[in-house]
Amino acid sequence: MAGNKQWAAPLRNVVALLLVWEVVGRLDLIADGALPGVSEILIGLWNDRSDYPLHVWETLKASGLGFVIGNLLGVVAGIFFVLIPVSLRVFRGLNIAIFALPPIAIAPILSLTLSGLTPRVVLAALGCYFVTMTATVIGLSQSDSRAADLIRVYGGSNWLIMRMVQFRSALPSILSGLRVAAPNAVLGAILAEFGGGGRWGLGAYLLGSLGRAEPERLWGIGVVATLIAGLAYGVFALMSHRFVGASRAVTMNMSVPEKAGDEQSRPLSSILAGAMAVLLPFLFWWAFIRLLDVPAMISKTPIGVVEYLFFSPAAQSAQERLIAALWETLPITGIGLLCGLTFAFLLAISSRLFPGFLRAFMPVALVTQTMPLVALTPLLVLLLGRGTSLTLWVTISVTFFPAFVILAQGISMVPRATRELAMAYGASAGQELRIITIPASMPYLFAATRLTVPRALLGVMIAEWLATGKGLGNLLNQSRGYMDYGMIWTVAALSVILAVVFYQLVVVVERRVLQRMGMSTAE
Amino acid sequence: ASPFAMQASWINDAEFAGYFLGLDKGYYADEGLDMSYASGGPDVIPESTIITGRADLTLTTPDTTIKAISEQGAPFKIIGTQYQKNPIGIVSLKSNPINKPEDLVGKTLAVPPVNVISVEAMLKLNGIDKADVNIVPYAYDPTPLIKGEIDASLDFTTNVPFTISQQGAEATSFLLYDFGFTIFNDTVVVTEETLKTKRKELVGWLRASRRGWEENFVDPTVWPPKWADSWFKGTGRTIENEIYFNKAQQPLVESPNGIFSMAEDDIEACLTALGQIGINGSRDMFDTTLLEEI
Amino acid sequence: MPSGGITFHGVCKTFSGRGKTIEALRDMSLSCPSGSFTAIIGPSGCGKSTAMRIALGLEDADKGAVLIEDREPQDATRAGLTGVAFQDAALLPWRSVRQNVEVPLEVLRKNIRDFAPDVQHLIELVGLKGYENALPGELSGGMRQRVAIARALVTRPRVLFMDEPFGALDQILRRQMNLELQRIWQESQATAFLVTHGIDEAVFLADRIAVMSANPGRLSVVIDVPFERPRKPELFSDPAFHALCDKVAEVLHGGQ
Amino acid sequence: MPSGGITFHGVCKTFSGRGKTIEALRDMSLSCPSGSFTAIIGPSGCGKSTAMRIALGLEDADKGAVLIEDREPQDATRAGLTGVAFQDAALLPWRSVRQNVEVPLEVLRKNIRDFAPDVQHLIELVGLKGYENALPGELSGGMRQRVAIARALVTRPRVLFMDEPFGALDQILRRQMNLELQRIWQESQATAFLVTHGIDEAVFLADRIAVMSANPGRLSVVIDVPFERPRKPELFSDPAFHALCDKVAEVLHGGQ
Ligand SMILES: Nc1ncnc2c1ncn2[C@@H]1O[C@H](COP(=O)(O)OP(=O)(O)OP(=O)(O)O)[C@@H](O)[C@H]1O
Ligand SMILES: Nc1ncnc2c1ncn2[C@@H]1O[C@H](COP(=O)(O)OP(=O)(O)OP(=O)(O)O)[C@@H](O)[C@H]1O
Ligand SMILES: Cc1ncc(C[n+]2csc(CCO)c2C)c(N)n1
Ligand SMILES: [Mg+2]
Ligand SMILES: [Mg+2]
Repeated sequence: MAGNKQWAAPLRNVVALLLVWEVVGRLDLIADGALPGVSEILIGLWNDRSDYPLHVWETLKASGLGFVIGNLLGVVAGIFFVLIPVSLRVFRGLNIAIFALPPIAIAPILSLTLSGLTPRVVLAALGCYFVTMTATVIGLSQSDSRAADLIRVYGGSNWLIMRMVQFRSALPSILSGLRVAAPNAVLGAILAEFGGGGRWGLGAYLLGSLGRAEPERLWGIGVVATLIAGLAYGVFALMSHRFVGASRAVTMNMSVPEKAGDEQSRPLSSILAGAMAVLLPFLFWWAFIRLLDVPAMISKTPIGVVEYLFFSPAAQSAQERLIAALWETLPITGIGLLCGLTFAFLLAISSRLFPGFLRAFMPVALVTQTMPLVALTPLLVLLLGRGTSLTLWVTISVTFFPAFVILAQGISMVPRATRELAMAYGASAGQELRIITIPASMPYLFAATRLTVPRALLGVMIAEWLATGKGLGNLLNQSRGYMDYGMIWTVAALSVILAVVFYQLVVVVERRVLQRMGMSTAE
Repeated sequence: ASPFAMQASWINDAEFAGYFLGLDKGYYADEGLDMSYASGGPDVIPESTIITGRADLTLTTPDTTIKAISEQGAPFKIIGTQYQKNPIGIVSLKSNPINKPEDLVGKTLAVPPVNVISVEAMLKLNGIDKADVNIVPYAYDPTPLIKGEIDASLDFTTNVPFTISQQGAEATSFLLYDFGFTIFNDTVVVTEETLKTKRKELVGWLRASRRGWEENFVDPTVWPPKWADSWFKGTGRTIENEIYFNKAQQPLVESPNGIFSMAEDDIEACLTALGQIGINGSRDMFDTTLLEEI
Repeated sequence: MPSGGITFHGVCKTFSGRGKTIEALRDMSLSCPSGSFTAIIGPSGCGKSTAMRIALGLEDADKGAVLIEDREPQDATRAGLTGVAFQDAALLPWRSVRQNVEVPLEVLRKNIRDFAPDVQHLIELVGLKGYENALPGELSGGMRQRVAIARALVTRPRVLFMDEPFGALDQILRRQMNLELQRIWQESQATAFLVTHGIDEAVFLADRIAVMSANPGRLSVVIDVPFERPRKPELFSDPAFHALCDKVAEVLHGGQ
Repeated sequence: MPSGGITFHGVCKTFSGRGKTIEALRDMSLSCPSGSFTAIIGPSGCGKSTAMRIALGLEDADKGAVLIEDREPQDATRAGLTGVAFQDAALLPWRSVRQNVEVPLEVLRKNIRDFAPDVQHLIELVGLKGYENALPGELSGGMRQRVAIARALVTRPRVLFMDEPFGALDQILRRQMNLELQRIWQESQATAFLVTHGIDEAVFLADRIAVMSANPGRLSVVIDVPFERPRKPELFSDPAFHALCDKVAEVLHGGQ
């Protein structure tokens, strides 16, 4: 009975939502009919039913394979980073680069250097790796030190602690990483299909369908993609729901983590790790080009970029265009970042305050994560115009989801015993959140922030490319058409460097705050 | 038969009818070619595929190709052109028509970012200040045009008007070509290396493709329906759309000297137009000798 | 019948855990008059903490009800009538000792600055002077428990719930704390509800000792403690005191 | 001088926490011969848990060293010589009672099936029969502590460390557990190191009582307990027993 009740409210909300959508769509109330009604989408799906099987199968293959590979790498890397903390710092640059690289910059290179399914699998896997890695690291590092002590006093190695304690207690967190990875994998595969010139896959279907000006078709594709992602999401959500209860500590662990004070005591190794963090992405970049034997005209090595930007005949004009574009992009990135975080934070909080509402909202959230923005652009442009509000919308939709899921996970892990303290004094839900749950999930809040920050720039660039025609995104897209690979690599490198800088800022704040709060950092 | 790879510039639509026909009818096999055909897409930059050796021959927009040759010393040669006249034009609704460049003043025009320079060149050629036109990005979907969010867009005039008519509106359009931006499109490009080593195959390809195109244009409504379950299967487009496309492109492809031919004054016009946007090509980037061997 | 204090009316609670179904409380009825001091004693797992948690509105009874000062638990706690020390100290690890003591004040939206002397006084009372800014992780087990005691007292509650608050303290400190608790309780005329395993502690502090037994958890007997107030440390060596302790032990033993 | 058991050699430990700098242990030297039973008693915050954590290799001493069976702590623990019950039960929340008891066996790579009867026996010994499959979250405070006791004993350790293992138990259960602990210790001839606040418990169980005092934490005196083994429950009412208890209390009081 309790189970029924638990599902009744969200179900009612979903039905209400669909109804509103149907009415609004049927009456062409939104953007002069650019948003079709639910039934129109379904009818469209039915009419196109013969087209879908092959496309869906291709997308399933690519995204499924990418999902498995990306997440496996993410989890293994996360475990490695926690076992050997210095490696996390060494790999930081590379990790962020993987997360922050604009797909519009790498997709052409991937489809040029790899063939068949591989570019799709790679893009899908890239969408999974960082999120899952971050979720794994935060989960592992937040495990209970009392349990670790227990294993240690029986001579257990760090590896055994990892196996017996950390991994298990990180499971809900890892599963939340997988939940975010599911739509990312599908979207990654679709984006590669969209651009890569193959005939099959939902992305290819989308590209052919875009020219028809039929929103039903685009939404049909979006809905099918969302169903694929939603299925995976649902499975992992159920699993994590089952795990979370028994993963939560019974009583709050009060031990203060040992100070990560080796920074001060070993400045040399710290500087070395920092240097490696900066060097590694360049090293990989260079190795990538060397190994795949990309022709020099297309591939620019780091040195090539420096040359392009400072010593080539085009240097002057390149610099000017770059600075102008940067100047347009950066301010809005800051605002978008704040908006994305705020939105994620509010959602995460409402997951505690209004769980029913949230369960109904989840499918909508998933649509925003799986529906390629290029398909949504006409609607967004009609609704929001081509200015700041559209850019913010796109940035929020690109950033909020991982942050929200990870944060909601952290919130759900707060031991009941701790929350009860506030409840025993009749605290309102809001007070309880403010005094107990939010501070207690602070490490997750920072992990969420770290997931958001590198993506904000990407969101702004996508909006610029699709709708506003300004800034770095536009510059990147224009350069693609002119085979101006010097500029493509420059913009890609610059956006990665910016992402790393933003990320590093968060890390610095995180360390200070968490140390003051006596909490262990996951960075 | 010798293997021969062709990279197209877009997804399978009527734009490539001649090649589909040639493949289906075995015209390439007749020339001793074991032809493989790869469709394109937004992330496929055709010139890149011939540099990396993934394809022997590709179809390109000449502005990109010539810019790459002149500025980066890319080893490309243009050995023919599918479109004598670039089908790209300014499309608008009859209800809010834009029939000539001057009409663009004060309007919002959606342009794929890669084509912005072309539009700017056309505006300049017609004495219009580019600051007077509000240029925004265009991403494949004509909905904003149909809904009036933008006044016009730059697109294939052979294609979009059909979509617009399907949505119950009527389109009007003009080619950039007709207002001074006189360039080819879908130029046939190979590397100098290929030109040297595979000359025979290239001539064979041109001959087979010309046969395909000529047969296609005998009646442009005949072939697209035949490909509903092969070349056009699952593209998301309609056969009526392809028929419209095929009909509309006929005058742009056909040439008195034979399909793919590049007349000297057309090459000259193409180079001049590109010169307007700072792309400085030269006659030696074109090689018309293969056409003579067909 | 409005009576104030704490009243349990036929409270039943069954848990269906993974292990099995456990009847934690069967038909528990108990009334602790306003201003009285009740000690709850009983074997481990007999439902003492469960009873207290139900009284605080943290757990719902399957049947029956608890009233605190004639109100629903939630109302009473929200009104700031109650003070609690849990069995587990349940400190917030990111807050200093002082900030931990201030938590109830924050929840009840009191002006923390007004209470600063109170907070300091309580911290000193539990022997943590000098540790005001320490984090819980930097304290010993007993010190943490003492923070929880100070926190329970800080709101000057009308009704005070304490679940084995002195379990981790050494005997001397425990005695000291017993005396302080008696003093504070008398001054404030609060209703006290103390779960404890120390029979001597129960006899020393309480007006009435509620003895519980396990399987199912239930109230078996309530023993009155007649000694005069204020009770002095000397009472611990009084033969009458020992006699009563023995009696409680016997009931406890029999009840098992 | 190889001697077995546990030896503290001039162990010093200072914490610099947020509150202030705390000298938790000053020059602590103590040797617990192999097979002996040592009880550690002292005021809250005097460094008992710290001493134990250093002996287990969980904390590094600033100066001095601890040897367990003539080995470094890490070696001794790795060899499976030690058993531990922490002040805080530290159960793994996702493991059932039985699986929690099995943790040390798993860490030491023992064949769990071989130990199944032992595990069951220990669970019953601590009175948790029927709760084998319950999760820690479904247990009462005292029940959780009992799981930790069973877990400490499951490896039949040569050296047994226990930090207030009976703090949350009622007196009857506590006495029972005291007797069981004595029996197990005697049978196994293990070296036992018991931190406790119960003077009577210390006197009843230990060969020697190490009394510590606080600020700075240090060993103040070691008192021998002469009573014969095995000690019977009757000892609790023996006047000599009470006299010794009083003596310990006095030292403890004086030491403060
Ligand atoms: N959340 C729960 N789920 C299942 N069973 C529970 C839960 N909480 C308590 N119990 C069971 O209820 C019974 C009473 O528990 P309670 O914590 O009230 O005992 P207690 O009297 O406080 O014991 P102790 O002195 O050991 O703290 C126990 O048998 C326990 O196993
Ligand atoms: N991690 C830490 N950081 C700072 N100070 C600490 C830390 N751990 C312990 N201390 C301090 O060391 C002293 C001794 O602590 P310890 O836990 O050993 O006491 P204890 O004798 O076990 O007390 P109790 O009986 O209350 O458990 C205390 O004053 C405590 O504040
Ligand atoms: C129907 C149709 N639409 C888009 C393209 C893609 N494309 C190829 S060239 C070009 C213009 C750039 O110069 C564009 C948009 C195509 N080939 N055919
Ligand atoms: Mg309890
Ligand atoms: Mg201690």
